[in-house]
Amino acid sequence: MRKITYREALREALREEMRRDPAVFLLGEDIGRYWGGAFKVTEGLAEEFGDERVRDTPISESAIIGVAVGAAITGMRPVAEIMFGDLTALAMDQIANQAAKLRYMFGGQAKVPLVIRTPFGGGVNIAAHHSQCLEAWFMHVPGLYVAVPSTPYDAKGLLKTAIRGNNPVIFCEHKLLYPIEGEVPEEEYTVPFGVADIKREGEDVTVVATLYMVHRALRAAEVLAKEKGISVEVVDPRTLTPLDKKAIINSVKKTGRLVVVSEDCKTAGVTAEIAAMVAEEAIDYLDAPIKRVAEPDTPIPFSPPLERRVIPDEKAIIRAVEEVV
Amino acid sequence: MRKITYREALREALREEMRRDPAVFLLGEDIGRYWGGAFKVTEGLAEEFGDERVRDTPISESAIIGVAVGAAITGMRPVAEIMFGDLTALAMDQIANQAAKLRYMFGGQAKVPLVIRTPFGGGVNIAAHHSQCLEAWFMHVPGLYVAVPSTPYDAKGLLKTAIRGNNPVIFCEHKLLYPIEGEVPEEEYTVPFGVADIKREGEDVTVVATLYMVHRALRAAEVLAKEKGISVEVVDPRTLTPLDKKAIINSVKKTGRLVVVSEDCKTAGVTAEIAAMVAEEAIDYLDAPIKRVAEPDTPIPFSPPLERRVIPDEKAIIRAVEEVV
Amino acid sequence: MTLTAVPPREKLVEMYGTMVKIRLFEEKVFELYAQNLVPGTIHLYTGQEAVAVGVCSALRRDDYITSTHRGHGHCIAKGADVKRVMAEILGKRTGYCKGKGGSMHIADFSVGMLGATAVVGAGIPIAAGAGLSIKLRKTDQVVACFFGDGASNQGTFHEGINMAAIWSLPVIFVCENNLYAMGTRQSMVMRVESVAERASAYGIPGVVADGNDVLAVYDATLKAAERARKGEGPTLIECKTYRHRGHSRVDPAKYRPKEEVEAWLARDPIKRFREKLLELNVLTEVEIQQIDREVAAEIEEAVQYAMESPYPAPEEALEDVYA
Amino acid sequence: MTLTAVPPREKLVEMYGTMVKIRLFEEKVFELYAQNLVPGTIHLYTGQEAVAVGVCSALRRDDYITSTHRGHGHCIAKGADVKRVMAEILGKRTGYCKGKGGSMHIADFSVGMLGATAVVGAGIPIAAGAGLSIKLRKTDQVVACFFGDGASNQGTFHEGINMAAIWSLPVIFVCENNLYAMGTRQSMVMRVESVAERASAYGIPGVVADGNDVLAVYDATLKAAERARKGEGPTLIECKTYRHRGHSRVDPAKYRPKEEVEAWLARDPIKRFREKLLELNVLTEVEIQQIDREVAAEIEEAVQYAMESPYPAPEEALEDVYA
Ligand SMILES: Cc1ncc(C[n+]2csc(CCOP(=O)(O)OP(=O)(O)O)c2C)c(N)n1
Ligand SMILES: Cc1ncc(C[n+]2csc(CCOP(=O)(O)OP(=O)(O)O)c2C)c(N)n1
Ligand SMILES: [Mg+2]
Ligand SMILES: [Mg+2]
Repeated sequence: MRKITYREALREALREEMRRDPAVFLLGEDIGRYWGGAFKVTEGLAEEFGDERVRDTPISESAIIGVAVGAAITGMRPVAEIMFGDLTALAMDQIANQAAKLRYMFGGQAKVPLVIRTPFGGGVNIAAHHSQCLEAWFMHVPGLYVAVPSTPYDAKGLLKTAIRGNNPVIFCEHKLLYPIEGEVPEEEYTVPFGVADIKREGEDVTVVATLYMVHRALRAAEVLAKEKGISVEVVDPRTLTPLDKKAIINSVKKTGRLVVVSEDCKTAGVTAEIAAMVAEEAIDYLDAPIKRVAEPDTPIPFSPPLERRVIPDEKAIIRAVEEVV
Repeated sequence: MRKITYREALREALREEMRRDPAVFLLGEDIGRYWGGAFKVTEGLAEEFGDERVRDTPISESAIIGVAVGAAITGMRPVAEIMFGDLTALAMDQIANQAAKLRYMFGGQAKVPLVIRTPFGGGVNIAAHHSQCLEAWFMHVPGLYVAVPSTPYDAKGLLKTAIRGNNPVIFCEHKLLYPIEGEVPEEEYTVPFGVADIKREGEDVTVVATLYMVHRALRAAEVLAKEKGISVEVVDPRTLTPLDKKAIINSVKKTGRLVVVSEDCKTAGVTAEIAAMVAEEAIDYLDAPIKRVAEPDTPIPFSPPLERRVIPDEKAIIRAVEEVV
Repeated sequence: MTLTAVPPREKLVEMYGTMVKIRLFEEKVFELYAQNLVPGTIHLYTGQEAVAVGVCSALRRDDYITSTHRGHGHCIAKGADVKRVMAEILGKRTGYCKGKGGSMHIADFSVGMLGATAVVGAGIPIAAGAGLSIKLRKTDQVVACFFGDGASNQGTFHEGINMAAIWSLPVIFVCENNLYAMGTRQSMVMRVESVAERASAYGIPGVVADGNDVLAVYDATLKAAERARKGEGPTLIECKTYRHRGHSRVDPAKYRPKEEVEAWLARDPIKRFREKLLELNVLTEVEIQQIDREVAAEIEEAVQYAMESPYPAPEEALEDVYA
Repeated sequence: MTLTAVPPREKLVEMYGTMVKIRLFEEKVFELYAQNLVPGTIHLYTGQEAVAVGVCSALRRDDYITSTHRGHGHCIAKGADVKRVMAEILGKRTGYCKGKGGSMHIADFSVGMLGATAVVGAGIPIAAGAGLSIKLRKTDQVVACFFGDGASNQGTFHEGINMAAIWSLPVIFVCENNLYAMGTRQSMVMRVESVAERASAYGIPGVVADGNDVLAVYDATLKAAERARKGEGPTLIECKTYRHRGHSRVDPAKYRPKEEVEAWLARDPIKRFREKLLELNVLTEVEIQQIDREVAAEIEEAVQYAMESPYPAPEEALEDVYA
């Protein structure tokens, strides 16, 4: 199968959906012809679809989302880009109190088909205001979906599902994933929400990971298999809301051991919810404590040795797995 | 000992700290002489300390916090009020990216002695934009402290600690707590952060609860003791950051059973972190699955029967306890 | 001011009827509230009727509005059924939002009422978004966005109006300046006399209208709507008005000087419009009393409907989270 | 424009030296960046030197400034040591923020530089807060708040300036309008010619200054500072300027017309100031060359210091979260 990058996969999804449905349009800072998006995901789209449908905005995160909400409830399908995930904080009211709640508050009168694409994550030394993973905030907001694609295939398929759906979606991308390549079919496909993908099968330990951490988990699994003969199953939920609890629990039933890996700060993060869910619903299958691998509770520092210290790496995953087997 | 309300306890703390330290001042919408705060906590303070130190602001949540941050890093000790906890979403960048991170980003040069008081919680039928509990968002922000007083005594003592400290604190109050009365000594005291309080001792099950849920847990414990002979220990962490893990774990060691109760939406909420922490650090002491009692993942509805359905009540706590014993 | 157009007789009569309808509706809500039949809180529109009615009368049914915590009047003016508005306020299943929204979140999408948000200022960018949607869909609708003087200090005011301005979106920003945001007087929180002055920061027209004169509001809106439909972009209309009661529920509004209150009560928009209609010979005293009686009956009916409607079942709380 | 005061000779010489220092510093950073020695990204101040230097020269050491992602120049102009600025940019332990902040978050509280925030516009209310602190502490300090044209579309601009205005806080809002926010031309995102026009929405003076003329900026700042110290409140100064390079890192800035770039390069603030100083007989060619050489040496030293400094130890990442 042909290989394309995560960035190209996202762009293809946008292009195909824009061709398919005139209601789909994009808005965000510098996404248009002069820049093509800070991470170049939207490059070339303004040239094809025009400046009206690939709309450069002022630096007004709150209004970007607010405007998208207004467009969504009146028949459009906006895909908004927030240039860095950290900046969703500026639009938190529009995301959590408006986009996510309007339908419910209005007793089902409104549909809010809105996708918010934004890159999370560290690893490129741009410090505390441009490096966070904040998916957990959004998991805590009913009415939102949270997508976390880790591969080009998932990125394209999930983005198409997000755009076609009728609910607001925080579509979490990761800066380090944009250049990675993976197989993506030429033919039309979508990836459903709420269906985890077993990225590697294994017997001894379940490792649940998302976004860039999927790749670190896979490399850790490789090392553990080769060097220690430990067989790791890597489960990628692909969407955090809805969460495929069954897939996680089934894997835990098989392995009896759970390590949850996420790039966000540990406390009240993604790993908390997954660990708690298993402790509540499947504790009897566990043969060892649940391990969480996440960032320590610090902002993300700038300097490379400091940043490397806080972002979970393969070694941290390997250590955690060894502690539970 | 004399009894005063939670509201009065908070007001006393503010008054005493403002008398003690001229650097302490208050700002927020309608906190001054014309209204005294939406929940009347600051009533009378403008009259004593003047409009400069009890400062009515425009409806500009983001700037309220931003201005407070600027004052805090230049020698003042602002106590900002956000009229409803839901509206912290409007100031999320200033809270999470600025207040919480400046000290770290600047390598320790800044101190940010800032208290953000805000009422969370439902029960008064004011619907989705005025009823949420959002403590979990703030637990996920390193650099912040999160205080959750459940009694007049704790409210006064924790608020004094918050004001005297050198870090930003989200001081979570609860609408239904303002009128409740409790014993508060006349003499000066403070309550330290990171020290849980056992609100009721028990042998069979540990119930961890915060804010208004402490009272529901205590009533549930009463019923369970009387009607079923089940002895419930109610642990109130009093601050979620720092979290007194030891107190929780010690209680679980004793009882072998854990029910975590919180008024927020279940997914990725307060109960997730506490459950995950125990699943990670003390799973071996557990004789049953961890139970979480929280709101279903919906916005808070307006109509009384709907709102009652989503906010955890004594029955839900009783049911959860019975399921684990 | 000179009016571009005095509306035809039926329109005038309808406008009068709607103003009375809002007034009586709110008085009823207040009564029910006092009897403990309204859950939560309420923010009455009493005194500001000329704004909602002036604006909405200048709009088409397929135009949109966005609303606020003080939204009953907007809803009714845009054509929502008072029965279902009342039912929503009482938390009944037959309410527009099935009891999920209540007073602060009423919506009626069927008449283009895109809902009330209780986060002050949050509706401003949402209205701009509806305007963008109109532009992209190439219809000739317009959006009217209601908000208060207090809301004009929110960041969303700045961002939302700016975006509407640069894209020439068909939006009419209607600031209902009732001088106070809760207990906070406008002069405490703004160093300008009128909110309309802020329009210049976005390169759009800012207009001050007498918010207690329904024809003035109607006229200003008509002009703004025309401009918007021609693709010339948004207008900011500031309507100077006053709420007759406190901010919410039990607020006695002691922060307002007695003379100020009296002066504004003397300028009651309904009284003024009634006089105007008599003066213009549009209606006689008898006809007016007839309308007042009819409206009162309609409100009574709405109360009865709402009171007799069932509450939603608890499990309905779990519905409508996702589409 | 007429200047209220031409600064004394030593001041002029110092201003020139600081402008050159910023220029050479930034060129060095660019060089090091090209050699892969600078982690992350960089936003160079080259071309805008007259703004930082004009503003900071009109301030006292105990006055405050707040800064942005494009903050090296602000830092140096306020008196920070280039050694430690450079060390921070390279991620070294000897940097002002011990390597935790980097290019986008430099701070030097010892000279009143309250730090750079990389969230565009977020510094505006923070600066207002420093102003409030001054007012409450009753000192006569002032705060200068730097931000870009792009930032002026943020809600924080509106909320922060409004609050400073209503409370008459001693803040100077300095908008560095370099015509672009990344690839976005000002005219795409604002329907007004100048950001200064927006001051009227807050009832404060809005002033346009030639941001490539250090004396014009100095003068405007001096007046604003005087006003602020007298308790008369904030001023918004818009400095029209231009960045010589792309927005960040490798941006080739193809979105800018060649003629525009050339016109602005011809108005290079350092070249212009140099000519002015010669014209005024403040400095001779020889003296200028002497200063340039001294500054170059200082920058070399800074580079050496930074390069030789150690990186922080990994465990230091866990420090400084709480006080
Ligand atoms: C963002 C936000 N801040 C505060 C509140 C609490 N609150 C509700 S109404 C109100 C006053 C609004 O004043 P204004 O915009 O003038 O509208 P009015 O009530 O006068 O109609 C406030 C502060 C809120 N709901 N939302
Ligand atoms: C709130 C926010 N939105 C977007 C960004 C990404 N970003 C960084 S700099 C920049 C452009 C800023 O333009 P301007 O304010 O004019 O400053 P300049 O770069 O021209 O100095 C953008 C969009 C950011 N850091 N913060
Ligand atoms: Mg008002
Ligand atoms: Mg710029």
